[in-house]
Amino acid sequence: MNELLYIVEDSLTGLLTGGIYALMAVGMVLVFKATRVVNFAHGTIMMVGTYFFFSFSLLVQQLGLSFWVSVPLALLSTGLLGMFLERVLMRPLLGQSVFSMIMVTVALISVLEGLTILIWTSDAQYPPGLFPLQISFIWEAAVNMQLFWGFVIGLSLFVLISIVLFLTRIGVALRATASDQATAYSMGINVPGVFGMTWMVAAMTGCLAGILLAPLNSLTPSLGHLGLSVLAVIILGGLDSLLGTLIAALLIGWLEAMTGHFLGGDYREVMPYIVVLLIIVIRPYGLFGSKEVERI
Amino acid sequence: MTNRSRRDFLIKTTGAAGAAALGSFGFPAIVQAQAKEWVIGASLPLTGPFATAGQLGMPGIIDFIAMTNDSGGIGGKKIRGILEDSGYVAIKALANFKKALAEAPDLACYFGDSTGFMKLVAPELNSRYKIMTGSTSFASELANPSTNPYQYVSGPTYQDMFGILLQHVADKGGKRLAFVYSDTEFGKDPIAYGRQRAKELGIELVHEEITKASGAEVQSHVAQLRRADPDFILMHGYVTGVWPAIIATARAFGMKSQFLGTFWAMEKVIADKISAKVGDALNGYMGVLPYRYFYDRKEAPAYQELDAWNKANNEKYPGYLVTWYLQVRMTMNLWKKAMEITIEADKPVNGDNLMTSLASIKDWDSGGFFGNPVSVVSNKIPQGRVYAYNTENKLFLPKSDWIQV
Amino acid sequence: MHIGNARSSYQADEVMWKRPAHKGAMLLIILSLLILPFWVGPYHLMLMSQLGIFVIAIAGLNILTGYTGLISLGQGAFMGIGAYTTAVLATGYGFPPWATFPLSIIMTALIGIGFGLPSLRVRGLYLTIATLAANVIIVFAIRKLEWLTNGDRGINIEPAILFGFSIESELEKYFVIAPLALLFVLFSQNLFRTKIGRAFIAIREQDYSAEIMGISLIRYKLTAFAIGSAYAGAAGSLWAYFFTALTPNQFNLSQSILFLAALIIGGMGTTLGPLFGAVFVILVPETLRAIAGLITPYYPLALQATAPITEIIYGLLIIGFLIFEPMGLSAIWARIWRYIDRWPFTR
Amino acid sequence: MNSTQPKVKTNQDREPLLRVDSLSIAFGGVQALNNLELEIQSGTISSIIGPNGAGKTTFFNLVSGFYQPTGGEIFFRGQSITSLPGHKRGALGIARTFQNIALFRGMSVLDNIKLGAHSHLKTGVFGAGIYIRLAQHEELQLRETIEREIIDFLEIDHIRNAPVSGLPYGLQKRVELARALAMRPSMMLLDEPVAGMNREEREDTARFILDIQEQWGTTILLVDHDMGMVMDISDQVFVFNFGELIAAGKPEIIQSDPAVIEAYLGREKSDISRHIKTQ
Amino acid sequence: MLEIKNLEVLYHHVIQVLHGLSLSVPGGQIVALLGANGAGKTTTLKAISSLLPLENGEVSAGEIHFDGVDIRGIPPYELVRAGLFHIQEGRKVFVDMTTEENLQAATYALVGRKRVKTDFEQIYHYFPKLRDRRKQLAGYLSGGEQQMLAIGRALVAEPRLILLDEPSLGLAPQLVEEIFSIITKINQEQSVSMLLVEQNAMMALSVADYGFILENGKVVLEGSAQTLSEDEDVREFYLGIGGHEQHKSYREIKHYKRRKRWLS
Repeated sequence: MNELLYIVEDSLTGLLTGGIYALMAVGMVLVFKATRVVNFAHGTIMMVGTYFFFSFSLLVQQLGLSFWVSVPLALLSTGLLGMFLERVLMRPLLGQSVFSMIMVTVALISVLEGLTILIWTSDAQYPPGLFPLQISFIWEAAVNMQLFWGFVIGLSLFVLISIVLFLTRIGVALRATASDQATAYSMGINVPGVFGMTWMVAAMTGCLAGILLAPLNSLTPSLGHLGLSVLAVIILGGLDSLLGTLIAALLIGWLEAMTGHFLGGDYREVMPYIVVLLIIVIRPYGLFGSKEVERI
Repeated sequence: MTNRSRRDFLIKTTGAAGAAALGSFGFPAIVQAQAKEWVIGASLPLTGPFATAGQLGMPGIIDFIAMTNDSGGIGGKKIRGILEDSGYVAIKALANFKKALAEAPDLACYFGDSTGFMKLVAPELNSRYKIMTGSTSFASELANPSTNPYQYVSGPTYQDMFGILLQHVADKGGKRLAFVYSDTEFGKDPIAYGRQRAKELGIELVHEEITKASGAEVQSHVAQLRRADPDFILMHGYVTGVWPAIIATARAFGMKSQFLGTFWAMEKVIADKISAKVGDALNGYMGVLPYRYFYDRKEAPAYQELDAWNKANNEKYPGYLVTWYLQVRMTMNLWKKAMEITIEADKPVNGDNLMTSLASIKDWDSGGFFGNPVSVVSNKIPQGRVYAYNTENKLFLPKSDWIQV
Repeated sequence: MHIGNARSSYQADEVMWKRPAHKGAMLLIILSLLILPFWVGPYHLMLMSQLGIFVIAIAGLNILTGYTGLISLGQGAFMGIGAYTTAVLATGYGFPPWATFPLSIIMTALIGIGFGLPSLRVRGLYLTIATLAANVIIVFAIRKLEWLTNGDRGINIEPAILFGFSIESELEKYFVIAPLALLFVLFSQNLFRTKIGRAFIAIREQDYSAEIMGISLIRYKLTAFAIGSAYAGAAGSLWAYFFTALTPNQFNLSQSILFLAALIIGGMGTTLGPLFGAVFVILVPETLRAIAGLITPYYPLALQATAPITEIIYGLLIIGFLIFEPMGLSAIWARIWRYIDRWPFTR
Repeated sequence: MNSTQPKVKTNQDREPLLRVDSLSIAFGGVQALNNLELEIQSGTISSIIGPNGAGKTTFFNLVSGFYQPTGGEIFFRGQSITSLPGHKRGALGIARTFQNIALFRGMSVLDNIKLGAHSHLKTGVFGAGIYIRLAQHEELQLRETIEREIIDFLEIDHIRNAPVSGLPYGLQKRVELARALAMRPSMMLLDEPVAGMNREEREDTARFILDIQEQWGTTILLVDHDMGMVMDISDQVFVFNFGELIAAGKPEIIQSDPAVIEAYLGREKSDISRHIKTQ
Repeated sequence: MLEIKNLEVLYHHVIQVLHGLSLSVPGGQIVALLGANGAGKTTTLKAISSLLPLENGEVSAGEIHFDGVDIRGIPPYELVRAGLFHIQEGRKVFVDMTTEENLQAATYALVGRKRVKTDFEQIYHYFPKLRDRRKQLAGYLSGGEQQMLAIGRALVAEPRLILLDEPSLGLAPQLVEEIFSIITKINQEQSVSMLLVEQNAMMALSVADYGFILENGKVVLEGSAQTLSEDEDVREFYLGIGGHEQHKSYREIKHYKRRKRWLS
């Protein structure tokens, strides 16, 4: 009886965590959709954004302002960082092989992590949580309210991004770019501008995910490595499908929780990678991705 | 030593190391070997997951060199240090070690940064280098003169700490126990012993939770612990991260268990920092420390001396030295003691003689680091005291007398 | 001078080093590899041995990634398999080095083929992610198979005994590693004088076109994985004897990224790329440490800044090379040679 | 080259070299080829013509094994190769060139040609790595054969060591032809061999194609838009339109076929719509 | 309106595709660009519309003037906004977007010129079929409808010059008829100039005012559509009409071998 309750409780926690994973993954998916580049450094940008938040929270505290002020500040600065990285690192490689771009993002992990250590040291930091650490009970299952609100925010943002993407003119520009760069160009769409904007939005969503995650994990430069396990989410979701990503994120969150439940906490971290490997062998285009016909 | 002279000292020690590193590309090793000083090498985890401990511990060795040289060195010779960052990567520490050796083949002592490094270097230390080596590690297998004749531990081993804590649990009538440890060599070191000891004491080990050393997903670990519902939770293998978050989250989950910890995770600075965020969740957190805390220096002349020296030489001195600093300092003090015994006996300074001298230390007055006079037994000093954190006055307060293992 | 072409047989045209200057340079390098160890101290000998191990591992990665175009982020873990195979066989079963070395190679090659299977279905990005996953999984497995590998606590290995000699000093280790490294590089170089190597390059350049030439993609991709991993296995076996103690985290993802970084910096798909790359990734931190030593007096935090700065420099170098010199140091090297060849006629 | 093909043209009533039986393929619901039936006799030169998008390259891709048909069978020398992987078809003797030149750009001309001979070499990995005896001997032998029979024949000796990527378009096409020739194929599929060439280059290529057929009896199937050349050198012409074969026969007949003129020119509003499958 | 002088184009820094190509498009006219596959027609269009860098190509020499302004190096989207629209080969509709979204994408061409419009009545007027399908995914449109959509997008952009690449590609003859009649209509009603690349030379010359013939990246022949369609060579090579009297048959070419031995 208890065991069943525990499974329910863990499942709930897993699904809620999945909501935050979705928020982390959505940035990677957006960037991939627009530019065909999987940004390995997305998690690292998220980590840097969270440090921004941490620093701003100290600053506004000194100025006597509410720490909520630091949230938009952090989002904005991380967004600018994303745009800057796109402009400086990705733009020169436009038209060259995707491999180069991906390797640049891998290298970016080293650069950003090194800079973070230089600036903030690798000491664990504890930025303020947006929501107090508090446990509520849904039926009898304990739920961490930080996680719950993280899930709510993650999900709402996901919906918001979907609305923008599918119901607005900006969404049309982005989808056009995603579908065919050259043609988007010849529609008068500022393709590099779209890239920059995508990177900016991706960095901002990442930053938000980091802000939500930090009170749960504490903030260290290795927080960015979570971004690598989110690869599992986007591969499982099929790389360019938003709905797929959402479902995959929840699934991975839940699977992790179940792995933790049945095999022990230390198996959790390897689970996403096993999923990745299986997906790639069995269904490379993910659950919802489309298979491309190759032209010769 | 004034600020000025401290600066000069730094130029002499580390600056020389850099110059030598560049120079050694050009000269055969023999030429560099003619040193007229004692050279000690050290790898410190200045980056990586335990960077804070490394960065705050490093002054322990720098101050040691400066203070010793100020008072005339050892046996009339001054000390030079070759300090390097290891990033808590055992192989980097090994490279640092060999580099120090290349620079000074007659290295008098080496300070290692981790359990991993100590195990990595042990075989070659035994067969080839034979250099007295201390470290940040209290790993149990290092305190064994027959297998690790050149390594020593500057306090009780992690096993000893576990022994003390488990005895405490048994005394308090604890029935249900859980271990939480990091998935590092550091974290896993005393676990097998702990299991066995708990069994002997009739305590049921209801759960073991393995986490990352930093950035662990605390929430899910705590959920598991909550279900196991232990009276006591013993955490090991952490320095600055994870353990405070686990306690805070567990309290938020309404858990009443008593949390216990070991040396590296008992720093006041960390406990204060967390308490400022989460209130009094850490109140009552308990653990074993071989030394006094620095604020307890009334009966510790060595601490008073450190206080005075730091006031004079370190403009950023906050009036408190962290436990990690004390650990590094104690490790060096033990080496210095061994050096003095060896030189007094007029024996050549080498690993074998130093280790023999170390083993001969009996009822030594450590100047207050340890509560009572201590002896080296099996290359370690098996003494410690149980402290508990008090959020009200922000101090770890003693909960037991000095315990001899 | 490379103006005329006065060779009189096809054999002469198919030799590896066509110009006397190249032959001379080769001879000079080999000679210095023989003399240098007696001149430098043990620390630099250690670096040179480590360089040899890196060169083998990166040469393997070069075959897989540089020539065949299968981008792998798993070379570090494959090296781990080699190292652990050697360690387990040597300490657990008392196998001598001449047995552990080939067995480690075979073992790693087999596991490499296993993890190469996804390459048959996917390529590019997906394969990179698959190898990344393989790396994490392999290291995790090494940690979890405690009964075999002693988990996180690591294994200690007795020094190798070859022909009655115990290989313990840095000099002895160097003289085992250096010739092996040279042999492995030569082997890979020879591959690219024959159909095997050509098939690899063909797959990289245009796999469908290669298939039409009668090249079995399945067979050659797996062969590339097997050879690439075999090299990692050899490097790992040497690594085990070289460091004499193993822990799983020596082989984590950052090691693989380091190898790939070295290959990109050195020049993918070039003969000398692995060598240049290995030299570079070993020299950068050394130089930085030396500089840190020099500036510590003026800026005491320099020591703790070296590691992150090394990271940053690696990262920037990879980015810089990818943007400005995608063929790496080899391209610069070739340019220098071209300049020397034509010297009187250029500028 | 030591082709197994006899140098005289085979009898018309013998089993054709290539035969496709109701071959169909669809991409995402669009029918790219529909119930195609055709036969090619050994030792002939045949051409496929038709507007862009008619399915000519798709047909080549099916024969060389890149696409799996959604229906129908392909027979080569009377044996079904429908489910055979591409590399085995290459080894069987089907060579091809590509519309958008698919040379290995990073390699020299010589290495590109050597690759064509891949399936005829026996060196194993170890032999290759050690590079002694067999491997070395084989490589030298190959080099000699290629020099004598291909490089010389196609008159590309001056560029043999040049990297392919720097060559002009026309020469690249010729190198691709050389590479296909090194496979010692019994059938060559040439996808637009003279596209983008001027009259002189076209004449050269036409001459090479004729010579290849004459010297080695290689069966040639080509796709091109140059009506002049197609009509001049082909023994047989197939006309594709919208994935269907709308005409087949000798060049003279094809040239005057109104359906063909219609499909190609689409000018006069005659009742050609019966040939066209609207989707 | 458009003036190209001595244009040279390199791909991957080495492969030269255009060798000093020059042509011009006068305002309000349709100019046809004819030539074999691989002659460089599409490359010319991409060079004009600045799409080359996407394929690692570059204009290495020459000038391109649009309305007297040198437009080399101006990013493609700005050219579009300045009134130069490129309809690429193969239609290139955004397949997973609806018809209307496709048209909406083209409104980005109006940025900075006028208020972005939201209704596409004018387009539906030219292509009534599209009105019925405006909520459908473009991927499910027939080939002809896709081509109409591609031209429709150009109309949304209100360009002064359209580069039109192979509008007849893969279309049935009646559809080709229809498309070309609309093209002529647009040309006249909207007074848009067009540079038309077309393989169907006869069709192209029937709607064009002037024509250029490309071979090997160079213009080898030019003239009014009338002159060109009466030219014997053009009739033979590009229109497939007329015999080969002037030229020797490919079969008759002399087989001579220049035996050259590398080593001997």
